[in-house]
Amino acid sequence: KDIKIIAVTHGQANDPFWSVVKNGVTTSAKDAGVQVDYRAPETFDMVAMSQLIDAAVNQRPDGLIVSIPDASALGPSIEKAVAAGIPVISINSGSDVSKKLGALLHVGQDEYSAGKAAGEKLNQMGGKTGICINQEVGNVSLDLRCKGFSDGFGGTVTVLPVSNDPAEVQAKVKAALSANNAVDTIMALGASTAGEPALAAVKDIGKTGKINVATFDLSADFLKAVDAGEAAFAIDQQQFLQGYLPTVFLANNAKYGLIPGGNVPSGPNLITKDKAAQVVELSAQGIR
Amino acid sequence: MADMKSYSTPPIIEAKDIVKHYGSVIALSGISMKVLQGEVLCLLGDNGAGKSTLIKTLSGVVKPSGGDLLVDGKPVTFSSPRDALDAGIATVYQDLAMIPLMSVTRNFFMGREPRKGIAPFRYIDFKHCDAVTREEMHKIGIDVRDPNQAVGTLSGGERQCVAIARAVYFGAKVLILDEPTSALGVAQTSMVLKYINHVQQKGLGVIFITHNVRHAFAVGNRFTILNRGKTLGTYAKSEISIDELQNMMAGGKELQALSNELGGTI
Amino acid sequence: MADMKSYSTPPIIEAKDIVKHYGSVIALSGISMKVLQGEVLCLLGDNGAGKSTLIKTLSGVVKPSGGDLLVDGKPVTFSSPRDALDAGIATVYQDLAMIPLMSVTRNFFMGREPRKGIAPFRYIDFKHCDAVTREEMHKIGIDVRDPNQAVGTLSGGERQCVAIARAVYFGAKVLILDEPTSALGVAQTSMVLKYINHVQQKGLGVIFITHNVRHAFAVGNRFTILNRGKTLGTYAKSEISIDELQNMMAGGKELQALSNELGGTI
Amino acid sequence: MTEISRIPATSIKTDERLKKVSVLTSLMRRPELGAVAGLLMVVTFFFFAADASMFSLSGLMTILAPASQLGILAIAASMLMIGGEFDLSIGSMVAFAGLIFGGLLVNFGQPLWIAILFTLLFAAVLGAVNGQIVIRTRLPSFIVTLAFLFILRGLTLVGLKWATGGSTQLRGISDAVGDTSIASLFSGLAFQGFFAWLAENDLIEKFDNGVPKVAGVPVSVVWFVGLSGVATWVLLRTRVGNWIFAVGGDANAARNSGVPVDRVKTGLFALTACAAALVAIITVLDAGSTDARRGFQKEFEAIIAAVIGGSLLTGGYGSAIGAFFGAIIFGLVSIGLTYTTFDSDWFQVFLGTMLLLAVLFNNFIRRKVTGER
Amino acid sequence: MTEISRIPATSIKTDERLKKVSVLTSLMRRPELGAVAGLLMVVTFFFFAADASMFSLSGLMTILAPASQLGILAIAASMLMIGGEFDLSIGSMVAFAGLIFGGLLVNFGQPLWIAILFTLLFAAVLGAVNGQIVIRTRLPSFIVTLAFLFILRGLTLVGLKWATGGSTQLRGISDAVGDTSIASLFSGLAFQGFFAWLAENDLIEKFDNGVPKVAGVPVSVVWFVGLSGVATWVLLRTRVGNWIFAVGGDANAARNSGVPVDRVKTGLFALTACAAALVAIITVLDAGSTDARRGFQKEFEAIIAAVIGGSLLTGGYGSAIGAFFGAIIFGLVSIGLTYTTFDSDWFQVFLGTMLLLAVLFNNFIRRKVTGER
Ligand SMILES: Nc1ncnc2c1ncn2[C@@H]1O[C@H](COP(=O)(O)OP(=O)(O)OP(=O)(O)O)[C@@H](O)[C@H]1O
Ligand SMILES: Nc1ncnc2c1ncn2[C@@H]1O[C@H](COP(=O)(O)OP(=O)(O)OP(=O)(O)O)[C@@H](O)[C@H]1O
Ligand SMILES: [Mg+2]
Ligand SMILES: [Mg+2]
Repeated sequence: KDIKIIAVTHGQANDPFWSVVKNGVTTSAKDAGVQVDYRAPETFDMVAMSQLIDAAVNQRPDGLIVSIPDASALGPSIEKAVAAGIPVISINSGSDVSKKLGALLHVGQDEYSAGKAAGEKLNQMGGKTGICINQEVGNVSLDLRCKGFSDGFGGTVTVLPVSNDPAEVQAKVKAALSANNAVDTIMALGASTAGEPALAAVKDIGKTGKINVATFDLSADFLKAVDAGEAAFAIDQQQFLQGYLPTVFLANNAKYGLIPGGNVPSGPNLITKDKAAQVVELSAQGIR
Repeated sequence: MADMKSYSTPPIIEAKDIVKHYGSVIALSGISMKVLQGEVLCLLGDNGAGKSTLIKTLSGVVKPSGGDLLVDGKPVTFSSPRDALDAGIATVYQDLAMIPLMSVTRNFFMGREPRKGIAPFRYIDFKHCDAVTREEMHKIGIDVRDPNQAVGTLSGGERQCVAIARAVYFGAKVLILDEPTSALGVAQTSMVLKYINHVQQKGLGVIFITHNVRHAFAVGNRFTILNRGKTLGTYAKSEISIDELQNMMAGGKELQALSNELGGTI
Repeated sequence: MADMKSYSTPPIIEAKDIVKHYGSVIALSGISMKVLQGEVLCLLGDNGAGKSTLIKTLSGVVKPSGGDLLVDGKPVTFSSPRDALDAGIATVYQDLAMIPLMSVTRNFFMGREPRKGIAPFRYIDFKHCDAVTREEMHKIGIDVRDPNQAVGTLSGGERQCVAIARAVYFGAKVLILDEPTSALGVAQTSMVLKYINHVQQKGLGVIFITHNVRHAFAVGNRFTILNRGKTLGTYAKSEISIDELQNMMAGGKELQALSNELGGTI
Repeated sequence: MTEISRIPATSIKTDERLKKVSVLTSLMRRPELGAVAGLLMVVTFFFFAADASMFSLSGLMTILAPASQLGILAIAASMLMIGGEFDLSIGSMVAFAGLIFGGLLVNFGQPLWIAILFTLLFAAVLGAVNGQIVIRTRLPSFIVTLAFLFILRGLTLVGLKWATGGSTQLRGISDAVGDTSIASLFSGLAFQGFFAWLAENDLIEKFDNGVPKVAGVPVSVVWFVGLSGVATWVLLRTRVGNWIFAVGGDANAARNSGVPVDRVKTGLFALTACAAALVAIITVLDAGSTDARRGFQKEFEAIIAAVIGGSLLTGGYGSAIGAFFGAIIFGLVSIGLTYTTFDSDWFQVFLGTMLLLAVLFNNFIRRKVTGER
Repeated sequence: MTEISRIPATSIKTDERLKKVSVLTSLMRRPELGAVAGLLMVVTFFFFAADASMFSLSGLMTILAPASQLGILAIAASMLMIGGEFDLSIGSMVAFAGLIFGGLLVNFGQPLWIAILFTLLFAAVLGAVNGQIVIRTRLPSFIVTLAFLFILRGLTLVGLKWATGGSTQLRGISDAVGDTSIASLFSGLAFQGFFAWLAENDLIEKFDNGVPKVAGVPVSVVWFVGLSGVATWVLLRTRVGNWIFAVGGDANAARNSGVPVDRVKTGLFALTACAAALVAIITVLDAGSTDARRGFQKEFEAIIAAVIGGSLLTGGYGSAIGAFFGAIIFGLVSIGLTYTTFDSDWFQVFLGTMLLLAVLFNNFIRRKVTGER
């Protein structure tokens, strides 16, 4: 019988971060010779996500991979899966509740501590006044990234809500920078949607290098800027592994009953000038 | 036919110096008229004279920019057609006030649906409504194929008949008809004229707008002639002949030549 | 007035056994008629008889469910009103075909805008268009205050006049008028009837739909009477009197009694 | 919109200008029954393309749960649409009502029934405000409710941060509610006893431990079905229903005929907002939490469902039953894909294609059957 | 919609039924000039609430750049809306056209001018397909283009993954374009020489190194202004413009008068798609990359801008200049908040309130001035 694994996450397939997770899932499925389905609600929608988990449980897969950005909303559905005897591995967010809900283990690193690590680093680099560019306010994982950054950074942090439109992001960042000259740090919550336009905005007002720009996740062009010294660093959660590892684990669990004994932290990994160049190509292929 | 009532009872409805501006357009510049009980007042006038605008002020559809309305001698202001309906003024509009997508029955009873059942569960008895619609339309000379047919699929005349039958069925103190006969066939026209006669005899007042002097003369008691937003005068039936009326309506234009040319049969 | 043309030239437009169903409604069940050059054919009939439906098939607005159309003796099928216009059939619809939100001028020239300038930069000369509109409306007896006024703010009759003036201005081989005079005042009606006469004398064909037998008799050469989707017959002016026509139109209903009651003036 | 009810046979004079039509044809004339054709097509598709578990009892429940939540919104939205207006703030209202509801329970420690009543009342007032602005200013409802889309969404964010002290997610609602019988009217499963009995008698699947796989019908489904019934009755049988059609068909004509246009519209806006609040209450109780993104784009989906169900965007035409089927089609398509083996990258292509095919098929069948052209 | 052009004075007979109106009143009758009132209100607000740098030259350019991209879409959308139809697939079309354009340049190594022409052509064809489906099936354009919203968005994702081997971002476009003069028609800044001259003569601010702070006007702004001009001329002065109003006002009446309704509508759909493709080309060249989320919800914003600008959702009424101002208002409000000291959590509340106030003010002023009620 074919081994079938279902992954339900809160990140859409066209989200740059989650598309890498999905690549991890599919690559791993190929490597392990199992069948895998990746599903996510159309927007950050916990109600819809719990319904997707219910639908997945109903198909009795040999393993279920879930992200848990809201334990209250998703908990009952996950518990139902566990009760139905489906092995569950949680990824990305939810490391704190994973065990309690009955998941076998958690792969990933939570957004808050990644943000905190980045904030601390940027503070060390001399930052005092920062802005956090959030391209999807209300998406809890992004909000947590901002909050972590703000807590780690220590100085004043303003959140700049933007859309997915690069022209608008660039304009807003430019506006924020010219309205407040003291800004010396920019934290973007996505490399291609927020990070690249932020770099362009900094360049427009002639402050390249004077303002530290960092981002969550990777994109080839942002990494090039890191390499060129125009940007500070990019935070890599190595989310490819968040897709790849659980799939392999669950495949082995289904085949041989094998499962690692504890959680696997997948990041964070700060990509700075010294490492940037080697990552560019992999990022362009959606692996990092 | 009673020709002129005594002035002991006030007019059912009276307009004094009504003025109406639409932006920069002056549609009515000071019109006065009145209707007594049991009387048919014909409003005559050229296209664009302001007849429809005048009756729209009487029926609460538009607010006059100036002037007074009196119902039974008491000044009133209508803030919606509902107010006018409640004051007993029923109107058949030239542009019909009908919803094309809705069925004949639903249009017929719109705004005055009869209901059955007890408080929160009251419903419309459509069986009864369909039957009434069918019957009332039949009275005016139209066989409705199916009272659930959408009004938008009726012919121009049939639609006009729904509007008239509705106003007639629900009765009122004053019935205002804006060019009701213009789209009607011979049979339907006779029905409407006969009906106006009937209503008048019951002691109600009627305001009848038409371009057809013969129709006006057949049922009217008094004739008010409008021209370019002003009154040209009001005449009792005894004071004026059909030809004079015709000429006044045309606004003094040289109609005779034309009429002759076409065989004098307009 | 030429009473009947010789049959050497084929009719400008001829309908043979036209059938039209709307879903379950049979609006026309086999109607035939023809119009010769320089002739006014009057279509008469009760409300809902199918007159408008018939002329809609002639002008390409609806496709007949069966039957043939011939123009100048050659069978045609119109897939859009544009085709009919191109074949020289101009129509004034009962429901007017006018855009309420657009200005009088824009409506007047809709679909046939005159242009100036060279290829990609051709534009409408609105100065000229406004002047033409004003003039043509004046000819039919309406003073347009402002040709840029939206058609929706005109009175019923004024709107009708725009439609007629437009059809007249752009000319055609056959002019179809669906109840053009129903909303018109005396002066405007005379203008229209006079114009029909004029068009006919130029050798064009006219189909004239009306409920007013006097108007019909004033300008018509032949009279086709419809009833409930069928033809009751076609009569030349010499073959029938105005009273017979009146009675046939009413579909044999007892009109006399009514008419008498109201003073015989309908 | 038109009635099917028959006149007593005696009063019908047969008219030679009327063709005989089959019952099928006259049924297909109703706006909603076209949507049934679309539904059939979608079901047929999944019958061949999807895993068999989709059509098991528990599979159907996983489809009905989201469809019913969307459906409650869609029914209200389609009534408002029939009345000639839009409400783009429904989705934000779900989030905002969720905040109010959650805040009352958690932050103010109110009992459940007060929280529910107050949330519904509050939504009704907000909806009425929407309506009054539209009526008074005669601005298009599109732009007015769009402003409220932003405002309510923004207030939700601000309010959540205030209520939670900085987070965008409010939790702990299950604890605050405790065990009350009122909660079971809005969350969890209905008819559990019946399903247990079915399982005992081996009429439905059960887990090895004897618990039925499907322990009941989600309460939202019961609300959904109930509301469609009530809405249909109101639209087709009552005075208010007649007014709604009239107001949407031509507000001026309706006003001229004495219909209280403004009251009807205000009521419809309040109703739509209440439907959003009801969905908020149901989902918040079910999920035990609420966040700033709840109901995101639901206004859009509700309008889609109403349009699939045959309501006209321009008003005056449509049905509640149509919205019912529209919501089921939408739910079926969006959950159904997860039962197939298509790659999720293709999800949107698939969703779009199925929507298009469903309405095309509906349209095609209706024209075929009724002979329209 | 109505003309301002004057008839020669001699031909005007004064009509006693016409009140004298001021030039102001007659100007305010035009749909777009209401939007100017809204714009004034918004500007006044920011003048007092925002940092002065917002109204510096560079601040204005910052606002104009996104406003102009939105504006190009809004102008096309408002023409389509005047023509009585919607296109909800504009936003997805921006992403899809971006993919086609980028793919041609990067994956197929085509020269820039071929890529541009082919992208525009391709978009026009897709738009025309949209239009043909709407016309043939007589389904509402809302539902048809909604299906395309999903389909195109989905195809973009699939195509991007295929083109990049797994990523959702296609890059390397700047390298593929190289240095051609065609590129400067679609990206970067215009009038750079003029601005350099201004800076030299100390007429505008410059950086310490002598480079002007604003080196030129974004090319998209030039397109935006140009297109508004052309669209206005077409709508007000040409035959096609008359047809567009007619088709949207009443498609049946227009058809009966001989207007080629289907051709006009198809053309408008193609035009809208081309506008989306143009925005795609501009943004892709500017950003040097394209990704799966480009143009997300732009269809929505374009409709908002058109409605703020006075276009009627029901068709037949509106103006391109209105959409022009609508786009600027929207851009001003959404960027403006960053210049103020408001907490950004309030962003959406602020956006909604300003939108509402802008249209309310517009409405209020128009009624005051024209004496409508
Ligand atoms: N679209 C339609 N759907 C269904 N029935 C229709 C439709 N259009 C017309 N009918 C029916 O066809 C019949 C003929 O209508 P038509 O408009 O041709 O009448 P008419 O002779 O012009 O009447 P009138 O003098 O009142 O204008 C009417 O009974 C009408 O109800
Ligand atoms: N909403 C409006 N805005 C501007 N002008 C208007 C409006 N409504 C009516 N008018 C103008 O007011 C004048 C009077 O119109 P009204 O409809 O009262 O005429 P009428 O006497 O009923 O004519 P008809 O016999 O043709 O129906 C007309 O010249 C018309 O153009
Ligand atoms: Mg009138
Ligand atoms: Mg007719």
